Amino acid sequence: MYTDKVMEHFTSPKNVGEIEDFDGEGRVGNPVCGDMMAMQIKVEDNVITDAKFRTFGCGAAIATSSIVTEMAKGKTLEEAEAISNKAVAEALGGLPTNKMHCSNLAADALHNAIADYRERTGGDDGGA
Amino acid sequence: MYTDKVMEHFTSPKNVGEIEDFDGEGRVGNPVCGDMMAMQIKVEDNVITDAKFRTFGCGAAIATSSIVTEMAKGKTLEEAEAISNKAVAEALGGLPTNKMHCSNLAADALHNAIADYRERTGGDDGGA
Amino acid sequence: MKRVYLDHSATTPVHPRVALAAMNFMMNEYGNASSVHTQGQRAGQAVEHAREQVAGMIGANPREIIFTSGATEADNLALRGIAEMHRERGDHIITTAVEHHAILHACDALEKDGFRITRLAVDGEGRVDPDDVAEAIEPGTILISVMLANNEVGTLQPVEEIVEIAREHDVWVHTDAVQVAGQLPVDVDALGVDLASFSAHKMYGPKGVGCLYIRRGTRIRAQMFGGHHERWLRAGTENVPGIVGFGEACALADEELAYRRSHLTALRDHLIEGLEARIPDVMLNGHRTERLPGNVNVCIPGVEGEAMLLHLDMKGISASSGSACTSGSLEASHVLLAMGIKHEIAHGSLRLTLGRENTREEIDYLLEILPPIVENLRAMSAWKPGEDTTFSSGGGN
Amino acid sequence: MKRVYLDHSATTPVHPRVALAAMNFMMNEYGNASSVHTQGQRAGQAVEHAREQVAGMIGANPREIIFTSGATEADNLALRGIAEMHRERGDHIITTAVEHHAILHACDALEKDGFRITRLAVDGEGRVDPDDVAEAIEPGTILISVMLANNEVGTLQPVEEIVEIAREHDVWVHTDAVQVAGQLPVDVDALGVDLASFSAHKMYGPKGVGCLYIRRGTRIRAQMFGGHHERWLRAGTENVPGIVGFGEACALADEELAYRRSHLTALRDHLIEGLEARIPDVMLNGHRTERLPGNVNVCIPGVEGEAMLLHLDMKGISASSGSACTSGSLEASHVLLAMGIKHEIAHGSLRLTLGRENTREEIDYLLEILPPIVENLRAMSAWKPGEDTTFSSGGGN
Ligand SMILES: Cc1ncc(COP(=O)(O)O)c(C=O)c1O
Ligand SMILES: Cc1ncc(COP(=O)(O)O)c(C=O)c1O
Repeated sequence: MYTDKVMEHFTSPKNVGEIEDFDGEGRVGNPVCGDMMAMQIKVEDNVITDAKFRTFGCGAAIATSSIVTEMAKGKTLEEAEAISNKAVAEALGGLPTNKMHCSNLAADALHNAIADYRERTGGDDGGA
Repeated sequence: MYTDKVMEHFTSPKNVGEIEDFDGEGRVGNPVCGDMMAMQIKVEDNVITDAKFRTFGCGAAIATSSIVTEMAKGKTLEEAEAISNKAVAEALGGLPTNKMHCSNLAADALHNAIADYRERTGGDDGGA
Repeated sequence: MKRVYLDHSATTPVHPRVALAAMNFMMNEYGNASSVHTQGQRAGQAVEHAREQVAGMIGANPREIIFTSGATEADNLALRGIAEMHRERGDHIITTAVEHHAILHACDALEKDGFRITRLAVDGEGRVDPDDVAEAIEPGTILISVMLANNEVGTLQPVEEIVEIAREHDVWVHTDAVQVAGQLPVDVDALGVDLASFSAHKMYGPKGVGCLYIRRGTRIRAQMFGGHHERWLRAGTENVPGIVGFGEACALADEELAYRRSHLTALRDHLIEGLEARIPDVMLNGHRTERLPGNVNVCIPGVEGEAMLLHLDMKGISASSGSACTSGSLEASHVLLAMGIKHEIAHGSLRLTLGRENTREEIDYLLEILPPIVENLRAMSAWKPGEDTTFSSGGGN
Repeated sequence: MKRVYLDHSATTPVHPRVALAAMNFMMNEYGNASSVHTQGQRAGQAVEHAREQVAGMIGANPREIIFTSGATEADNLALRGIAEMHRERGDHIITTAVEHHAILHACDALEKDGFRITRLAVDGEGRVDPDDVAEAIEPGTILISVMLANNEVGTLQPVEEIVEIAREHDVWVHTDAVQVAGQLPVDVDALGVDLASFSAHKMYGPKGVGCLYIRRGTRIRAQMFGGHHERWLRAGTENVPGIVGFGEACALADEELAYRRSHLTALRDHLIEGLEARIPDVMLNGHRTERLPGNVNVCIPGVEGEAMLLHLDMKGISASSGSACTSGSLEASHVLLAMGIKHEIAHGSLRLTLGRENTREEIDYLLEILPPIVENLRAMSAWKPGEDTTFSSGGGN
């Protein structure tokens, strides 16, 4: 069903948890789908220095959450905003078709966190 | 499919053939059903002294032909007329349901042969 | 790693006696049951012997058994067979919201073809109220289809009472008895149903074979046409190895039923107790006692089902969340939702269904393995039971 | 007594490799192909592997294969699936008078439901004329179903030519390819058909499994509803052992096809020659060369078929008269009648269908056994070929 890469991120997810003094947070998903994600980022000089997630969801939801935090770290906000859900799926070696829509929300969560950060800072670069 | 008794009469049918100077003949069946019988009897003093048959047909048709000639021999015409198709099937230990209708015509053939005899003799007892 | 199989409601291992019988009819007695020759006749006799075994298990006459390719076909044949045969008499069918998809989707299709379907609600334990059935009956009602036991939560339905009501109104009753056969006695006369579906692969028989019981005198329209097989009600060369295997599986069920029932009940109760003792907030789904001996179904709030299954699988445990048929889908179980369970809780269901070969050690292994998995996933979850689940896009806090 | 099996068109022995594969998936890999856990996933992968094997045999894409319980189901699914899906487009279906009953009786049922059916006549060798197909097409025609080879007389039909005509009128074409698969190459693209039916048990696979090939883009309505199996086109827990066995049987057919073809053709021609040499007035039914490698069908005037079969059976030979499906009936073969053969001659048909394991010695044994049986039955017959067959009751001569 899942690729080895998905199973790797599912069984040993990276960056699980919360950032105490996060600069932005994104929350996506809904209970009907059964996938809900919360992602927090730390931003310094327009660069994402840390990212953590908590996810309620299936194997795909957890794996995409994990890999997107890895992909985001060290990227500028603009670079991070360019990460698509499709790119996340590709980085995992693909996802089952029926998981592409609902469980592949991690990039959305990241984008929401960045938007939240921009809102808080009024578009500035400084930390929260 | 068939009882042992049917198979016995099918594999070693009794009274196959024709009677050279028969007193009555009955022919029943039709090519659509695939069962056609010709039965000939010899009558002496109102008693069937010989009966022979030729049959084109399935196992049931051959077996019923065979047993009915056996049943008829030695019987008075009235007794032989009382032999029903049902009695023939019973004497064979039963026939498959789908064979009861079409292939179980031997008693009819016998009755026709008796009718033929009566017609020839104008109802008299004498030989042909 | 020796695996622990706790998914018997999805399918069962084929019993060796059954498999050997099937094998014999594949390689040695391979005749077509309709053929005139000895090889065909032997196959035909084996089919009739199996028909007696199946009928024997449910107190039916062998002539009332129509072999099918499984219960999905039997369910569809029952519903559409009655509907199409008796359309002038009525166009209304009553069923419940918790039926197997073979029933529910067959009903959806009938609805498209102009029939009217009433899908009755169930209570919090998944049971339909016979009074609701009585109320739903109208002059145009021709059929009521209520399963004998639910495949997800194991709840037994009051089918006998429903039959009594239906009889007063001259309405046919079908029951999907798939999950009950082989676990509890099924007697079609005691139940009084007119039609009942069974599947071999849920009771240690082969996949791809099942049957529809049709009470003598009940007329239905065939759904597959061709040869004269199965009294003209189901064409197609008889699946002799499958049918023979199904017969053996029924004979086996008869022999073992008392043992299975007590063995499964003991394991089930031990498992439920263990889960309730070790997993905080676990909720048992379905009726606590009026349930299948082999069924345990729980919701574990704060955990998503598939994630649990994957972790269990890595520890060698086969289980399911919802039914096997819906596992390809992302929707929460229609059964749990119908029982009034919220989506986010329903997504965290775990179904453990026990079989004749399971042991207490296997259950204890599950009870040891599961709690840390739950703890781990709960710690990772974006919400905790009781918390708000509004995850509208954007908007940090 | 070692039996001589000459009834391969009715069904075939399951090849040991196939039976072992099926056995493995009954006893060891028994998971439900829809389950999330490893045991389920392994079963699911096996199903997909089998789908590739089946698709490979006929040059299809695996996504174009829908597994069914056999060809009867596949035939019904094709006809009713197209008819119900495209009813607004038309209500007219064209088929031939010599199709298998799975097609003919499905057409009868569709006729009852308001569709119009044209059943084309055939020539004396059982072939349909493509020009007749062209003439039968009308604006309301949605489907043409013509079998690739006849199961009784083995005659091959000009399906490619029919497809060309159908394409001009945008009409779908279905072919029942059951008897051809495993004997001659089948390439769905070369044929150009939109739908094609196959059955495992006619090609050394298990009974109870088959498939419908559905060309990508061709939409049909499912006939069995339930789970999401087979791309929503055929619900029901996958018959994994059966499907895996079918896949193996297809792989085996691919490996052996050239050998089978020449082996069967040689045996067939030897048998036809032998019959013609030893049995006076014997008539070959069907086309002499445009026929299945494994099919011999003759009429022996003055002899009834079942009587011949019973005698052959007692000598250890399994054969048939008409098809296995009609052997329970008393009617002469609809195929032979459609070919213009008289009832009393058609009742005397003998079908000898050869398989991969048959030997020249077995054919010679048949050729030694049959003539005295024929002689004996002819001597007993109430009529001789050429004689009047009016057997009106009564009236001696
Ligand atoms: C209650 C119930 N009905 C019907 C079915 C369908 O049976 P089958 O797998 O034989 O098609 C199942 C299992 O899948 C079931 O659990
Ligand atoms: C030409 C043809 N079509 C369809 C069928 C039906 O196939 P099945 O036995 O798989 O239902 C058969 C054999 O019975 C056949 O010979």
